[in-house]
Amino acid sequence: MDMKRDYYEDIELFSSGTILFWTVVLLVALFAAPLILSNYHAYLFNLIMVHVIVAVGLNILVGSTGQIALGHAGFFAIGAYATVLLMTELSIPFFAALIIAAFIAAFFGFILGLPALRLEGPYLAIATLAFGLAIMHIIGHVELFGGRQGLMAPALNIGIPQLGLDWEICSEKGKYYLILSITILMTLFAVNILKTKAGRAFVAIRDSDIAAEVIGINLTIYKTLAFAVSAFYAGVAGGLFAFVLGFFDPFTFHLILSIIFLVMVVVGGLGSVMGSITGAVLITYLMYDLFKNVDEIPVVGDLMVAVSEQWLTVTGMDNFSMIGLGLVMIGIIIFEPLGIFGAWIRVKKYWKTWPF
Amino acid sequence: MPFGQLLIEGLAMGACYGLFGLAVVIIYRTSEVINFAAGTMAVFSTYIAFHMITFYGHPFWLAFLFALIFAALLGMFVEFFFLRPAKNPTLLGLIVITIGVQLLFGGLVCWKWTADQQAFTIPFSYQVIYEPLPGVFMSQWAVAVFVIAAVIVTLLFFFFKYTKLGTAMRATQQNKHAAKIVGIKTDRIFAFSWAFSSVIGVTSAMLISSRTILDPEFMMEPFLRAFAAAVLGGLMSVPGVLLGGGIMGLIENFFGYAMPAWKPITAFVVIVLVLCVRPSGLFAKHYVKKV
Amino acid sequence: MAYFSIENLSISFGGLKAVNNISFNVEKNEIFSIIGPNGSGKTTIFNLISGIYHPDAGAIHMEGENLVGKSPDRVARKGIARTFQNIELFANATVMDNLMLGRHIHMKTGIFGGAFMFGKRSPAAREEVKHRERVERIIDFLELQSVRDQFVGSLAYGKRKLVEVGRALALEPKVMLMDEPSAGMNTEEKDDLTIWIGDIREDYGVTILLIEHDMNMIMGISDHVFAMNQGEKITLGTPAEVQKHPEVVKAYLGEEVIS
Amino acid sequence: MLKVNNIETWYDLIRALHGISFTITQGDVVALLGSNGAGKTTTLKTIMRLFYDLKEEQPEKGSIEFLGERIDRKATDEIVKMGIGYVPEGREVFPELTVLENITIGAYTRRDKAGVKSDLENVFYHFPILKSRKNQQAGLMSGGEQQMLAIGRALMSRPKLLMLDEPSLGLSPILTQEIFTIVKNINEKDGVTILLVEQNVNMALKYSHFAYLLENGRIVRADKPEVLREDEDIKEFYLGIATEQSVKGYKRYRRKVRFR
Amino acid sequence: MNVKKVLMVLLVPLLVLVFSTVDGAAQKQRGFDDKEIRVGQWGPQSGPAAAWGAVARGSELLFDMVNEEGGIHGRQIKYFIRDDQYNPSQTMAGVRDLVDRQDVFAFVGGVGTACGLAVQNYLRQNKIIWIGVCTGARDFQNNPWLWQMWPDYFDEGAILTKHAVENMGFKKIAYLYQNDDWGADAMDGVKAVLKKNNLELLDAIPVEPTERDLSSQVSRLQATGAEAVIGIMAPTQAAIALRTAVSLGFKPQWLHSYNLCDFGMMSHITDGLWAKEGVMTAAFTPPIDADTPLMNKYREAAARLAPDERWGIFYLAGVVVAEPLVWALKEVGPNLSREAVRDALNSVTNRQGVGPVLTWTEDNHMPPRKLQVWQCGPNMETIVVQDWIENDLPRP
Repeated sequence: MDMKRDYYEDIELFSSGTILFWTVVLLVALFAAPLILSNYHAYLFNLIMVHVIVAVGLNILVGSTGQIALGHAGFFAIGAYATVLLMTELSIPFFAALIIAAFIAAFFGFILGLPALRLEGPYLAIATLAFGLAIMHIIGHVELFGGRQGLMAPALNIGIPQLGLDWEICSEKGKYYLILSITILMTLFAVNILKTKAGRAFVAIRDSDIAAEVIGINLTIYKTLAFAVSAFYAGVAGGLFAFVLGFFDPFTFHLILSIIFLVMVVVGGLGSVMGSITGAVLITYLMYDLFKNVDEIPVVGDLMVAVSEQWLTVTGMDNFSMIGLGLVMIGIIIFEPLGIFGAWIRVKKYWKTWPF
Repeated sequence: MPFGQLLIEGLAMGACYGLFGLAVVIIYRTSEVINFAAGTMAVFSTYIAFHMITFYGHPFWLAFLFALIFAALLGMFVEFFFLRPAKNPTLLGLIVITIGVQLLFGGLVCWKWTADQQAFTIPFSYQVIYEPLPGVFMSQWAVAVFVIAAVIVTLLFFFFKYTKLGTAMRATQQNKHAAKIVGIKTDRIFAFSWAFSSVIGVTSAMLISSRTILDPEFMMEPFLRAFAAAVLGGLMSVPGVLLGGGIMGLIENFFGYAMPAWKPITAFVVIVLVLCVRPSGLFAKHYVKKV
Repeated sequence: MAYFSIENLSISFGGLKAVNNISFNVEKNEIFSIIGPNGSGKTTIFNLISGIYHPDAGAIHMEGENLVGKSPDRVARKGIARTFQNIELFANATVMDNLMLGRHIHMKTGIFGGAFMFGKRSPAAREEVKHRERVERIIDFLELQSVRDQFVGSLAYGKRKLVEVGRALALEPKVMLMDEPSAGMNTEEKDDLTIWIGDIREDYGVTILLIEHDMNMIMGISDHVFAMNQGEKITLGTPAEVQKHPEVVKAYLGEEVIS
Repeated sequence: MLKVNNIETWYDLIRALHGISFTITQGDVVALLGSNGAGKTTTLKTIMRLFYDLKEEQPEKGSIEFLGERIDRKATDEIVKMGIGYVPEGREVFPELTVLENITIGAYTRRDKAGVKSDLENVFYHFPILKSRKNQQAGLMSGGEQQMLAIGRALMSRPKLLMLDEPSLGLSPILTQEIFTIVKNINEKDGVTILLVEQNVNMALKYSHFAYLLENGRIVRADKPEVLREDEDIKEFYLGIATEQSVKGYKRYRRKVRFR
Repeated sequence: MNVKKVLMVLLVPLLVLVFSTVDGAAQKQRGFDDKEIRVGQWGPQSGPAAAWGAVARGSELLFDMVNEEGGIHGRQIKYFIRDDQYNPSQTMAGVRDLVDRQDVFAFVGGVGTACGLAVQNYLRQNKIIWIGVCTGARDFQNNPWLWQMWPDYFDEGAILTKHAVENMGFKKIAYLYQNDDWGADAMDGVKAVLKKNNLELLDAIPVEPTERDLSSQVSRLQATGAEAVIGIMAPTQAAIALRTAVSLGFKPQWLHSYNLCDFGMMSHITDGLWAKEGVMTAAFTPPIDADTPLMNKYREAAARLAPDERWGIFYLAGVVVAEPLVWALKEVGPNLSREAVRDALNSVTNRQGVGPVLTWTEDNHMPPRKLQVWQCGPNMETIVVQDWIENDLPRP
């Protein structure tokens, strides 16, 4: 522990030199990554970062405030649709559209937060789930939103076309930098929020809502605020997602996506920003990359085919990815109930106390 | 509007949801976990029965019995290998485990039987139709659903009320700590309630499947509705859940008739509205924490 | 009019009159104890004052303002802090954060301000540091330095009680409601607490309402004692008077009292 | 009868019991005293093996013998079967079962129907009020009645050793008195050995034959009640027989420290 | 401390500046070498829509057969399937993986409108040959690198209605459709034909692709008193709708989309009702049980190479979409290039494999507009009730 000379040093972003050093290393690595990455990886990273934003936001709601949410794909969808429609229909510049869209999502989050004032546990789960389903359904039925057909995202122009400032990002790697910067910014925001008044109030509500009330925390404001903040994050992520994928339809924002978001947060570790980041990275990577195409791995693939022929069916072999993902999820929670972040804390403790 | 028709169909489907809701509630009450794997576990067991009938040519009832036994074992398996080893888990952690179990079994079923649609037939056919009132048709299947639901609820009532094991289950639900103290093997009670839930689940799944279709995903939507029905019923009493299921089925059918485009979400929206008024469902008291 | 007063307060739960027509006045800067057996409605009075329950009838006045009908957080903003019988701390936060939460109503950082806490000169950071100083003084006062950065969940019982007192104190309350602060403390800790309660009154100028079972403590520090049983008033007076009141002895102290 | 030998119990990384040893002789009422957090309840829970929710087996060290058999690795239900009844702190009854169901479930581990029936009569003899309310939901009863119900339930397993965790918690002095009288009765009439955990040191000392004093997870005193009653420290710290003088003096000392 | 901070603050924009100018140096991609030609397809092999996954595996059959015969001009076809779980973002990942890392030459098939739309621009930018996206949606026009085979949904709705009204003389027509672009496009066709015949559509009732209880929809159909119901939906919903209708005593003439023309399977999953009720479907391929040399050859190959697979319409569709690629590759000869294959495909004229008759030109990559109407006979045999007929109504 280094000496602290000032109260501010406790709440500083990088409270020690080591953290600062590694953060810089990580940032440099992230910014340098596209030099060696293929376009495929750039896409995967973009997707991961979008999920990181959602997970960080969702963690404020689920981890810090202790509310369960099964409808986050709804906010994600609102962000995506609003951003694209604002850009195409009202020709609002990208950044403005993104922010407005996020605020629209936050507004819906606020609305959803109202019933959440009285509900908890499975009741809240059903309410949020219904919200997610309803959003998906409404979008699918309104022509303006492209109906079931889906929407095509316009070109990603991050300048202000009205002023003649065109800056179009076409390449995957260009998007990578844009999304990376926004992800870093959103993560820092989350860290700061959790360190200041609002963040503490969220945690207080989770631990004891009655005690929170008697020290002057307005439950109505802070519970809905948690929903709104978390929806804001999902909205931003949705807006970016629209451009990562370039096209989306209501079905993209299915309940399964909401569940996956929740899984990311829990697997990563409730209540910790670092945790949600690792959770999002891990789950996205597992879903999109690792367990895919086992049959193309040299030895293992043949083995799998043999096993499939013997006892199962070869046609269903791709389901191995689902099985693998399921097993990883179960394994992490069984062995580390606090998620990956819990494991990290354990390692850190072990490291610090080693060899004692 | 063919009122009688919609009523019967709604109630029959609602009874299926209600039964499946029971499977959700039994586990929720003992371990406070929403079992997201309930649907897939029921699918797995149904496929076992299907496999026995189709590939080995066993008669339905034998396959049915075997599927029930398999379901019970599967429930215990999940409890023993996936939930019990999790020490000091958080509630959400447990939910994530069940989601993992769902992916696991969903994958296995798909792997073994592929995603192709199949037909699963029970001896009570939807093709045999009665006409209790002129213009109102009621299939043998619907009759069977009502009878089976009634039988299961009666059996459950007597089981919980008058048997030692049933009382022990209720006791464990109410206070795990005290249950251990009086010498109840709570671990066994948990395993048993998983088995129990799984058995009821597969019964309901077979009823649903015989009316709709058999594929690895066929319980996904019914599970959501059953969960919603259980919440509407207050997650507590057995009759409450069945009533919740009935209401669910009726809302779906009548709203679905009036505005088909919005059918899939009407029931959920209604439930949220109900919850806004009664935060703990229709048939449960709302407890306020004491300080 | 008294500084803080309760007038004809009543509430019943399902037919049971938990608090029945209770009135008393508390003067500024006094320590006012409420005693009575379990279930006599003491905690209910606190819950009524802090707005968790709303009374069926009666009024609660502080500095001439009626508090009835206000939500708990509004009541807190009026300057009423409390501690709980079964500690209600934020177990997954550090002692520091718990105390900082006590500063909640005084902090001005909004969600956006918080999000943009970059650098030492940002308004949010300055606000944090400002309130941190205040909290450090309370930590000093209650001698919590050693546990400052520990999670409350891992603290010993007595320490947790203290943290709760500290949190209430961080609110800069005018009136502090303390619900059995000494329960579960050993004698040494009780003695410390007794002294601190006195200091809180003197140094911070707080009016204290106290629910206690420990007669030693009550007799030692209270200015007035209010005795009640089954929601009804028995007597009100100085500690010595109350202690001798025959009904108090019968209902509360029993035969086992050791003087 | 019960021999606890140097047990250590850990809550994750915090050691709650630092090697506790004591023995209980058949037919005695033994009191385990101490303030909150001293480790009394932890001791009882460790004996009942109620900690297998935790990561490691508890007690981590030491042994517990009951009637000459080691029970520190047995399951709770086996321990109940061997004859240890436990009435937990805070009267953990089953709120939605009826009183009768609550009592009979106490005999869950038993198979002899006749014995259960006679024991039920015995419980109703000790607690007549339970008989008159046997079809009422347990959750609707008052604290004292629930305490009686919890004791009655524990008696139904026909325990040789009954462990009571703070039976007086939250009860009025009169009810406390009543409960203790019944406990004494159970001890004398049914010949049940009793291990009593109490904060109400006065009361406990009055009814027990032997007492242990716990502090911070260690046993600091063990003696007969008569002796403990006269102990100066006990007098001051637990019986509340403290002089005004000492507090004031202490206060001055603290003040000095603070002004430094 | 402060120096560090300033450095860090400066570092970030610097890095952005440096790296944002670097665009991933696109390496030369050909998609083939002397030994192999790489072909890819995506499809839901797992997840909720896995039943559609047979298409991708069907293509594999054809490529395996080609490889067995020694490949094409000495080159083997290396075939990749990417499981996307019917989720566009996964499709995108899989397609990028194939294009960027595996260097794929062409794509065949690809199930799902949304999945296809998500990757369309990407494939087009990379000039990847793409044949027969498995959807009849209209958003795939004017792509010089995509050749379509799937009949337009509009044509399908029109031809089914035309058969019901003009050949069978039904006046009361109702429409039950999957609530998406597919159902909506076909509805236009249904309405166009009805309008031509001065008829009104009694009712159009949507079905969600995930729904499993259709009693309210069927009750409503029943209440309209429809004689014939045009159905555009997935097999699951079609089976459930038929089962529900029977249990309610409602027996109209059902006319379904071509994706249900696998009578064996449909009869199986409806307990034989499909045959019993004589359900009609559109069709754009010969029946899967047809006794033609080519069909027999594929069927035998399937039994030998993929014994697990059920010989069904989705599986056959996989073969159908892969055939033109094999033709074109063979035609081009050893001097392979994307442009050569493109030109070969652009000159396909009146050619039929096991699928529909195809004609593509440089300006017209549209699918054929001809369809058949079949009826399921009592023994699940295919009865052709309407031979190839072209929809002559203009698309809206």
